[in-house]
Amino acid sequence: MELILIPILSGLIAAWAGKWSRWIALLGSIITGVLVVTLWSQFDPTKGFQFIFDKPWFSSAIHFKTGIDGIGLLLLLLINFLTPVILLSAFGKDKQSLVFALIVAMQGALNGVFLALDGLMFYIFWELALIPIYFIAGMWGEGDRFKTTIRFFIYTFIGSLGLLASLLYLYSKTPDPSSFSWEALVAVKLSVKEAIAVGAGLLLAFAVKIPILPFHGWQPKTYVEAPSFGSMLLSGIMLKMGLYGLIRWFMPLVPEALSFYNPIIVTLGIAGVIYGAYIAIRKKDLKGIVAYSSLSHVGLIAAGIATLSFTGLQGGLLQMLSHGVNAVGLFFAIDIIERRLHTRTLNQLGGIAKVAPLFSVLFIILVFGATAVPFTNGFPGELLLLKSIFSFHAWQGIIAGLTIILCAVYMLRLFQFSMFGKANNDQLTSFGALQWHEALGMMVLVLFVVFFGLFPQTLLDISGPSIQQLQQVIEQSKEVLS
Amino acid sequence: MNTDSIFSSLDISHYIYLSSVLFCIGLFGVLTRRNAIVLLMCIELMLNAVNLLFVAFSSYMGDSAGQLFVFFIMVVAAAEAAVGLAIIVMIYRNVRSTDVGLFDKLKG
Amino acid sequence: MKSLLIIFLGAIAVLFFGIKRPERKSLPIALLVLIAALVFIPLDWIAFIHKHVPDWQIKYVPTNMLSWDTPALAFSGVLILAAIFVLGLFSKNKLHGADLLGLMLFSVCGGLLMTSFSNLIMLFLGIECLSIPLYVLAGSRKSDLGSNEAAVKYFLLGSFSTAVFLLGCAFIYGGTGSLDLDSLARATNMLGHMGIKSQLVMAGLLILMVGMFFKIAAFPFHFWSPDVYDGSPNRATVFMATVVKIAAFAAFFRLFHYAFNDIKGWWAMTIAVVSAATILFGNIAALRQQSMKRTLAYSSVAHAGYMLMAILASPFDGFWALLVYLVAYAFSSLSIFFLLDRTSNGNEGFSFDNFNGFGRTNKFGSLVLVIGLFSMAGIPLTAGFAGKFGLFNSIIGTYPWLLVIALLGSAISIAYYFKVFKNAFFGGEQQGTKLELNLMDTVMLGLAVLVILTVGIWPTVITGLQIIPAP
Amino acid sequence: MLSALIFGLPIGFLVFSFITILCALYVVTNDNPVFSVLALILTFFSISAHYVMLNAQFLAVVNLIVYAGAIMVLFLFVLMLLNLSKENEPKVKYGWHFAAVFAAGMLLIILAASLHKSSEQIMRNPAQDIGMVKSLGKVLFTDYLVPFELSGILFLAAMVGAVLLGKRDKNNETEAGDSSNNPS
Repeated sequence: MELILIPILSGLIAAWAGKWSRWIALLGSIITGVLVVTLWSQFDPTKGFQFIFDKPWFSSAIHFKTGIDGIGLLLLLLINFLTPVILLSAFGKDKQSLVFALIVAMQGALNGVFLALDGLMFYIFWELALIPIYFIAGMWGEGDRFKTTIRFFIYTFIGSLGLLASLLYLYSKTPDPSSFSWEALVAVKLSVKEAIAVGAGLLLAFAVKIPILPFHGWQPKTYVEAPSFGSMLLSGIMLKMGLYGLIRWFMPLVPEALSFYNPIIVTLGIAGVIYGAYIAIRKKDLKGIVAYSSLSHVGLIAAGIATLSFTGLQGGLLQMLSHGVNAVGLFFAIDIIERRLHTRTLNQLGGIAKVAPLFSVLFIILVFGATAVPFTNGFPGELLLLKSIFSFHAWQGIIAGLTIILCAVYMLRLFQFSMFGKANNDQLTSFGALQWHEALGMMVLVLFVVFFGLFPQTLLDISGPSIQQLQQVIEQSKEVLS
Repeated sequence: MNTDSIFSSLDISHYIYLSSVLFCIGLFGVLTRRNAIVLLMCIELMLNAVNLLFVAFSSYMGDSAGQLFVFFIMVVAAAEAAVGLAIIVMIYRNVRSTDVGLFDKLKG
Repeated sequence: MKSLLIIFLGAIAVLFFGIKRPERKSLPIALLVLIAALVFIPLDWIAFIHKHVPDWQIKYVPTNMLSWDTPALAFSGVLILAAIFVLGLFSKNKLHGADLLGLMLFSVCGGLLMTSFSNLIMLFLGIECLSIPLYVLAGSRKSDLGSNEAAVKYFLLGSFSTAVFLLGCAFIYGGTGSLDLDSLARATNMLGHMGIKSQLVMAGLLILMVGMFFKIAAFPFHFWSPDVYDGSPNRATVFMATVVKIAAFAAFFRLFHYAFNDIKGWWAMTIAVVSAATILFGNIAALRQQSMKRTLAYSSVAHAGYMLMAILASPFDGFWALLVYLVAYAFSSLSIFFLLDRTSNGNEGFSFDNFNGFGRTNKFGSLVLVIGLFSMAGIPLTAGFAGKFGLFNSIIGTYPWLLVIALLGSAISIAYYFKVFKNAFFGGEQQGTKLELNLMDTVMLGLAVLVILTVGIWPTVITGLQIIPAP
Repeated sequence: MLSALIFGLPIGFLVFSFITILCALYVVTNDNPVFSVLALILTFFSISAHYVMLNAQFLAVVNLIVYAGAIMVLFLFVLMLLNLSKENEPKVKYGWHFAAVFAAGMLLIILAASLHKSSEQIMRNPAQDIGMVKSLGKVLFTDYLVPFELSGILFLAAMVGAVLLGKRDKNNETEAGDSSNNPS
């Protein structure tokens, strides 16, 4: 409860606070982060949902019900860790107070998404999370931002309407007294046909958000044209909403249709891996590269989750975290470059490593993380994912394995052309040192990359039991039907 | 007036048909005419068709509610006609015509 | 009952005051009258629940022509509230003669009759009492051709649809022998239970529905409404968009749920199809408009389509959903129309350009704009979402296909509602029109936003009220 | 007599129905609005005759007084005032006529088809005196008192409205060419 309220309130205050708004926003967001950490310390992975808060809300059937298990906790950690960093990244410029307000408000809405245990509440926060980013992309974006943002909004809005329709349908099927709670919705039995229809609605919402291949139309342009902190929010956090939805809501709600949908998701996910990587290799715009690399990464994660195996789910979760960190880090670095050199096209850059050694060291660690070099955070997750896909279907596993090579190609190309080589930019000499908030933000991210590359087990331990419970739930509802 | 013979020798359906025909004539007028005053007259014709129907039902069923309804319809028709004619006069002052076809300024 | 009397007497008082006093003086009187009437709504409500209907009312209101049951009171309350906001927010126009105010109060009287009738005669009188002053209001800018056109179109279509409505009533009267809601309900109950297909009643229902569709501007019969909305003076437009819509839907709901609920199979499908068509058409047509006023007019057509769903739902669910939706729709329309009215310099030009750079100049104004549009579009935590959710929830079990169409319509509507944001917030550094709000405007807008948010975040403030279930 | 033999219908009904429909057709097809008004008055007279046959004497009289007497004279008055005659009667396209005939005809056919056998449902219970002034008046001032009084509101509103529209504003915007004609 307070996890949702504090950020939103501090956002509201920050919107009117003028000069002090950045500090208020940062404070609110850090307090929330601390709260999450205390939750973590009291958290017992072996139990199911914990810290449940349950009050009637819209009507007697619709509750304000929050609670976390290991999966939710991991993602909460991610958000509340990343949001202060994103705030830091936006700190230096003469931004309007609204920027900070919207970012923390978004944190609150996202906390709501990951905490929600009530269908309608989930939907509401799902929608709410869309609004700050819409305004961020619209007000401070570049290029033809209205077209891009409205396309982004309509894509995702149509998706979420599918979600609403499916939830409503499930709700109408719950036994009297009907309820929107997660357990009640999971308990609903559907025929396979119904399940496929309902699943289509849910999947529409999640696939657009993730995005899985044919629904990715909004993504690259939005990433490129949004301001940097907007791109960070989108890639670091928003994508995880879709993946989380897949795990928490799609799989348990329509287990009857999983044998129909899972191969499709795996195939589309792998197609996304290859497609994203291919485009990323050909792109010249730094942000474009990272945008398409995101497409590639989430494709792999979605495929891994859809295998429904323990390794796949674990790997997916782990990779969600590390992709969040890496993507935010990369956008952060690009933002730093762009702010100084006013360009982010590959062949206008180069030679930065000479003038900014600290920056380039931090940058390369992030690049390593994204490329899944051993002992960085990307590695264990990717390994688990590939393993699960391989055991799901050998050929698909092999194709998915290409990602390692492709990823290395575009990431190293990105790094090499921008940091080494000839200096093609006359402003390079004035690159200067990192400002304090930039350095702080990047350091924190890099620490995370290294630490969880070395000790991924800390994270896996949190989510492991919850994932097993989830698998049981899915298995049970499958069995009852057959 | 030999009223008994009407009820015994005439079926209610004849009145239904009669007023339906009247109503449709009025409707036809509304659709074809463009002079606002004539349109208003056609609407009055439709209202009268309804009145006739109400009176017929009311008399055949021996229930006074229908006739009272007719009374109120007449009352309201008078009020409506007054306002309608005022509107038409107002428009005539501005455009020197009562042709509703001229009013296509607002289109979308 | 008391509210009706108060407003009627108040209207006469306003007219008398208007003879001598400067015009500005009559507005506070009108507002006071409405507020006094509003106060009596909860009092009557409590009295009704505890069966304390006063003696004089039984004595002097002899028959069951009007029945002030709780649903009627609820709709009446919303209606009077909307009327207060219309008068309060749109008083800066030059047209605030006492006569116009008096007419508006008369019109509100008609609306109250429509929410509480229990006899078709009263419904008819209510409709007329609501519309006749409105014909005049629509044409109250006498030398403006657009206003003239609006008046004549509204008048002709209004009286035409009344004729159609009356034909329907006549057939139903012929088929059932009654005009009273209770006896109609008994008659249709008998028909429904015995499985008799009365052609008279069926034809009557169909014609009656067509008449009502004209009144609420549902799809095949909507064509008059954009022109009328566009041409009328802003105050009249808002009055039509809020008070008239509330009254019309309250009447529609009351009529069909009280009288024809037992023969639902005869009319439900027609309404479902019309609802779907209205939603789709209204939204698609709104997408193509250049003028913002016309866009809002078409969007109100689409909203009518959504509200038709309430007629399909079960009485209880449908009632709450409709009530919440009406509140949401009325208040968001009020705030958006207000901003549109104030940003347009003079009378012309209600384009989206009015809002260029609006967000950079007006902090409070842009908050109102965002909340109002979100509520119109049905974004969560605004009243619009609560209303839409209630409606969707009430029909999901019976008409899943309608739900899909309605959701599609919502998605389309985003495109044109958010067009305003492009002008208001995404438009570079230019400065927009500065709103000049006096104290009353600020308070009223603030209240409207507060209502939208409160109902959106916590709809049980409305749906938690105790009602006596519809008979 | 012949018709009575053929259709088995009373001669009064036939004659007056014939007049009603003929006059109604004349109203909608005639180009000159003044003649339309006169024909409409005739229609109302014949409808009043129907009322008398149906035992609704009170309404027959009210119909004559209110419709034929008041409303139609109002129409006539306005027509004369605005000096509308045949020459400035707007014309519409031929195709539109066809569409209108089609629409109205369809409605008629649907009505006729749906009401084909409906008359059996009406129970025949003709009470002799319900249409008389005495009995109607009694009901009107007891059971139907509320609507009767409310129609007073309606009239007041209509009156105010009509005056509002009819009167000319003092501090007026210049109205287009208002010198020659002086309505109201």
